[in-house]
Amino acid sequence: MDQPIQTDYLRWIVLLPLLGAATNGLLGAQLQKRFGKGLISTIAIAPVLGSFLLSVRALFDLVALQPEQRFLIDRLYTWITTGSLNVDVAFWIDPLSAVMILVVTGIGGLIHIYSIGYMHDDNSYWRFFTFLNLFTFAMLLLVTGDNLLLVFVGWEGVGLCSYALIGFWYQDHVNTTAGNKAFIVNRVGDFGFILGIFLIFWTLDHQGHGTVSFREIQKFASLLKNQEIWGGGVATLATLFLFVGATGKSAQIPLYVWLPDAMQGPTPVSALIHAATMVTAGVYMIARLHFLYSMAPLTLEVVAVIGVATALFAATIALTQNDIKRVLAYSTISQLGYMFLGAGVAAYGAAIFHLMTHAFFKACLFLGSGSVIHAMGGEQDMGKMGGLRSAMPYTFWTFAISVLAIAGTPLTGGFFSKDEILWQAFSSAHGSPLLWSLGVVGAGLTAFYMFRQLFLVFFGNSRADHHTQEHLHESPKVMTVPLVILAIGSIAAGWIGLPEVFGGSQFAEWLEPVFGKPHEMAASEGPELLLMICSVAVAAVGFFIAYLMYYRGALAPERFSSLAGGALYRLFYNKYYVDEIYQAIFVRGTLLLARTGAWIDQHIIDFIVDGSAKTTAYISWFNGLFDNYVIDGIVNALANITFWAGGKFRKVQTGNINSYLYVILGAVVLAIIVRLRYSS
Amino acid sequence: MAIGLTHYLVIGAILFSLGLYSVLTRRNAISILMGVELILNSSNINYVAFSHFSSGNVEGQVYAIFVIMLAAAEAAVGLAIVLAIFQIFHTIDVEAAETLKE
Amino acid sequence: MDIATALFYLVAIITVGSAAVVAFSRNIIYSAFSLMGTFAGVAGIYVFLGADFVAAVQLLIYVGGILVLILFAVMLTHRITDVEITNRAAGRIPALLAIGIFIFLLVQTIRETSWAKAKEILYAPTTARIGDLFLENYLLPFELASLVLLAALIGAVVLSRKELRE
Amino acid sequence: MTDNVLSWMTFFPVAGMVVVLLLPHDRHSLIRWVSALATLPPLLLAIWLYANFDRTSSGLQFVEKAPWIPTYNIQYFIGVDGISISMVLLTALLSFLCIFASWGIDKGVKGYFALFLLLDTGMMGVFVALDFFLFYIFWEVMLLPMYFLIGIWGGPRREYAAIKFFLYTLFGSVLMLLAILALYFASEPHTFDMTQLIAQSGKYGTSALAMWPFDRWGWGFQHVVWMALFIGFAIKIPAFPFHTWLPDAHVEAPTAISVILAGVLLKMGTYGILRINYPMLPAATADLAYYFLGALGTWNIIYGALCAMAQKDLKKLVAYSSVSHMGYVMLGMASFTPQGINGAVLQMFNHGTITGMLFLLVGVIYDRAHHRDIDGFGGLAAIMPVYTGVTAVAFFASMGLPGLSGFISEVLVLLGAWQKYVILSILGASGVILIAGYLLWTIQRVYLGPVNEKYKSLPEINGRELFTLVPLGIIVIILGVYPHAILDLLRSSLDQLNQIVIPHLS
Repeated sequence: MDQPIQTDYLRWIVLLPLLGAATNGLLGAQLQKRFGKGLISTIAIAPVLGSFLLSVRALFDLVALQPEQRFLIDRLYTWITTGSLNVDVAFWIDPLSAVMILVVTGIGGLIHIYSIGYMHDDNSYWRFFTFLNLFTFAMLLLVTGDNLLLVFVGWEGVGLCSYALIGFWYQDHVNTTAGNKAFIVNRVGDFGFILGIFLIFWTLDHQGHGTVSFREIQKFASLLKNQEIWGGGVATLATLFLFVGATGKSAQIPLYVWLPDAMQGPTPVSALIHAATMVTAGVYMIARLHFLYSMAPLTLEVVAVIGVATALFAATIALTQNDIKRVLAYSTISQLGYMFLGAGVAAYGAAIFHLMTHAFFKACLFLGSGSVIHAMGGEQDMGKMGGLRSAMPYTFWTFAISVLAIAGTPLTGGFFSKDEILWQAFSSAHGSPLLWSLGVVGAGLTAFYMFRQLFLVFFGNSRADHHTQEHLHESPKVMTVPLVILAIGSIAAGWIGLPEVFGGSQFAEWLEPVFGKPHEMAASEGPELLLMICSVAVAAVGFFIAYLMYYRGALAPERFSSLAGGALYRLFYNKYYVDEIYQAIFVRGTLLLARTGAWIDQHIIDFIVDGSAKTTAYISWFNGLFDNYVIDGIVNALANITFWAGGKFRKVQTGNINSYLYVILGAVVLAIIVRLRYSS
Repeated sequence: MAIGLTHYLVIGAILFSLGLYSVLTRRNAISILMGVELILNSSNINYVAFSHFSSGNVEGQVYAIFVIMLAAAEAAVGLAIVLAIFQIFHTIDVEAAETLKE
Repeated sequence: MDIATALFYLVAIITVGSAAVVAFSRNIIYSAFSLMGTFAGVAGIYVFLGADFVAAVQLLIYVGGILVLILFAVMLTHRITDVEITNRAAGRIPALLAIGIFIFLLVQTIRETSWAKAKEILYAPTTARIGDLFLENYLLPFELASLVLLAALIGAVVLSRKELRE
Repeated sequence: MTDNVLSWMTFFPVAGMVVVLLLPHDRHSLIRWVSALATLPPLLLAIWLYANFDRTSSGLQFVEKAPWIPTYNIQYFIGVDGISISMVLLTALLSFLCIFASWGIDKGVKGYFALFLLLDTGMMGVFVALDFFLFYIFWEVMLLPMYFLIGIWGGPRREYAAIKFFLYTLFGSVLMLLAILALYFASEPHTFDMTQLIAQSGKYGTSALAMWPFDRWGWGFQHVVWMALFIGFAIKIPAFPFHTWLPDAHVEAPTAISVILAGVLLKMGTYGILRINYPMLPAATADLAYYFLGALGTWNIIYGALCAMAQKDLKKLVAYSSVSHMGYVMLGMASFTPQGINGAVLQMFNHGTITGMLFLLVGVIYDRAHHRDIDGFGGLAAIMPVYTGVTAVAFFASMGLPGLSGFISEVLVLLGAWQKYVILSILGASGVILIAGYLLWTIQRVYLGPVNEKYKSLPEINGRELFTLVPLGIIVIILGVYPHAILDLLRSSLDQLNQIVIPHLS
């Protein structure tokens, strides 16, 4: 690997949003009062656009280089040096992070613009944009940080912003509880992440190359081979630790529980943080450390299994939800599961590809749902919507396109990327037909619940009350334009990653310097085409069932929901009771432990302390003197030090002075007796 | 028997005991102070006596003077307190004052 | 028994006797006045011990200062015309018992201990030597003593100020 | 003045105290300003010290040495090195800020500020003293004002808290005194000079004493002395099970005293261990550190966090969080890795600033609402947005959020601990989850949620309060971004300290 090219503009990609956040955070309240909301949004959006332009410049700079030299680095200063630990604050761009910064700044910028309209009536406008900018900063730090610790800063930083934005309307208890849940569950993941860093660092350090920088880890990755800890491979354990972090951030089993609740935040937040960017951090991290994961087949297996399990699991829950955003939330979890499936079969490029297309269509879906909620006056229950197609044409069309994309309709972005993952799951060395077939089932479920949503919201007759119907309106331009751009992206983004059958993927080629050549897949076009048709067919079945149920009304949903006495439906509808189980075991358990600890403090340790204090007090007469000093409160005596001393003197006098004297006398007598007995 | 150290020490001991008795039994603050003076005097006698018979230098006397000085300070402050108490409680019986403790 | 010895015993009896009056008298005025005898007697003892300076100081401070103070205090706290002048005592029996044991033990100790003996017993003027000591070895305590006195002075003044007694 | 800068820093507050005592007792604002002026020069000198401290040297700097009581070989011997410099800076800073935090004291103002200044001298003295005897004197000088400050200006149960504090610390002091004398008589020639004692550290016996139960445990003279010192310091840290004085003392103490207590006094425990136990008794340190620093520290982290979670009083919660955070210091020290030990000392500094902020913030709300019941508030964010913003910084710093100072030290500690004790490191890291749990829960209950009608008209944080908080907040952020502002000061001395102990590790 050659020495990367040093630049000095990468830092601004990351720092510009921070500047925006700092300005709005410190002065926002005043500025908003004095100059209105326009200035606030300008301060917030300009840096993001600036970052976007710089990201484009970085992209061009990369393209201009030879593929194997595509690295740009911008080193600021040494952050921590202690012993063999040496951490720089440095940002780097390679083809992988270039994709990520474009997604973050590009889609992030659109969502910023959308928010101008969406948040327009909120008094805490400045606070919203502060956190949105801060989030952009943290996310950019996450994807451009050149070492694990710096990435960890971004990793926790996005968690913080997510927490603050979920609980944005903090006066409602439900929102803040959801924020707490998100942060704490993420902390569990971070706990694993940081342990992974420690393990990698020390294992390399024992061989003289302690480092946390990605490039160095890659250079010395071979040293991790054959290292063992607790009877397992270091690479396996470290990647598993890191994967715990990924399950937290990217909402995979078992730490996915926070994401559905996170929908309490404003909708642009759900789009930006909980769909397009932050939740994909786990996938990015695995792709970034692909060389480690490739060394640990066991971990890859775990990743793939958890990915596909989450994809199915979340999809089943999404079938039954009625809240427009919750359906999308479970769909996000499910789609993230696909990405992990891709990563788990070592098809990192496919995972990142899906990450990118997903960012487009899921952001579009969320923003569309935001537009719907906006029009419905805050209503989120799909049971009360319907027939919005005519009232909101832009929203409808963009939403529909995104639904087509996520359902995997041929020639849309979602089709290409999902198919790439499924194909890899089937054909890669780590894949298997079982993984593939589970993935295909999930795709069918996805098609069902997404079309169900589309039909429930936009088709049929309106089920809203009269008042709401009258106020139905299309959203302002500032909201619809981003929708249109995203919808176009949902289609177009797929075309840069065509399957082998249709001429091969430019996207894969672009990422080749990072992941190496995608393993030669027995260029058998036959199976690929066949599998593709299979998955499209399954998705079509999903679509038809939804069509029959919710458009034609030919098929009563109860036919399915009452299967197995309705138990299955209740299980799905109540999200497998996972929240309740976690609450009972972890939350209650911890609180129980906490109370036990406090009880021990109060009743056992303090009992001993107080007991010994009391005993001392009884035994020692002199303690009486001591008490007099304290208990009598020598307060007024302090007016004058001399007077103070006098006051004490008096109080000591008025105590049982005789007792003291007798005690002293007794002691002296004893001393004399002892002396007389033993000295002569 | 020639007058020696022992005689002085015995005088000191007797004075000390009498002073202590005063302090132990009296309820009148001024009497207690007088008892304290007796005790201090007894210790001074010991200092000077040892200085004379045992060490042969005058350091003991220096200590005695310090004690006298302290006694003076103590008497001044102590009596001022007694007067203050008297002003407030109209008695200088220490037990009576005790019941009025804050 | 030479005259010096007789004189010593006389002084000793005056000292101890008046001290006994101080301790046992029921009338506080008597106690206060006989305290004068004790102080004077102790001064006499100092003279026997060749401590001329200390004797002078004793007379000046104790008799001239402290005793006058005590008398003042007695007068201020008891209207002289009062027939009943309280000098109540309590718990005499245990106190006497304790004192008895104590003095017995003290005398025992004094007799049984072999005290250090000076090489020679001097009867020389001490003032100059004491002065030297104060200004050399004991300079710091000496200065501290003056501070203590100052503090006592201020304290006494503060205590007797009217407004603080509220 | 720069020749004996440390003496100036140490004794200037006492001079201020004398001035305060001479002032009339009813001139409250004059007394306050004089006290502020008395703590300002130490702060300025501390900044000068920071600028002129030689970061490459591991030795003592700004040394002053003079015989004091030659009969017993006691010296006036002070100086700083990497172990103490950060604590000296912290003391100077917090003392100055706390004067302003004490502005609201209106009962016995004169006595309060006089005692506070005396306390300041005591604290500074402990950190600069290099003679054991001097160290002990400063140690005691610091305890007494503290006792009165809690016992007189404290809350409703102040007597109980003050006596508890006093009994605990007295117990510790006695053990410490015994240990000091033991070391004094073991050295040849007898000395209290710490550098000499360190130079002779090889001489103190390690072979097992023939006395039950030490013979069973294989403890020598060194171990016994180590243990005595350790208990003395553990009470200050405070390590389980000697920690129960802390919540009571904090709850009853006035705000500024809580800040000093948590910000400076707790550090004396860990500082003492680093300054005395490590270099003077390296063999015992190597043998015992795992149990009494590593394992106990981890236990502190988790136990403190759990106890904090169960508290209903905001101040008690912060107090228990101190117990938890000081556990990281102990764990880091026990690791004997550069990361661990540097992280531990950095954590001492960071904890001082962060917990200082937390207590000041609790004080702000207590001054307004006159209670600290966590469940009794709600929705303060809407009423006092600036206050809530500052609180968020402090809370998240306490949580160890990256970008703020607490993160750096906690990561260094856990990283360092990993190399030696993997399990302890994992357990310690899990404490981070608990800490996040109770702090977020607290934020939710106090600051978020619907506005509590009772407190609708609470005034926003005022300029004086901000003045005490903002410098700390800035330091917290700067150290998160550029930790070398402090780490550079520490490195060489601490690495050398490690080198003393490491050969004894079996």
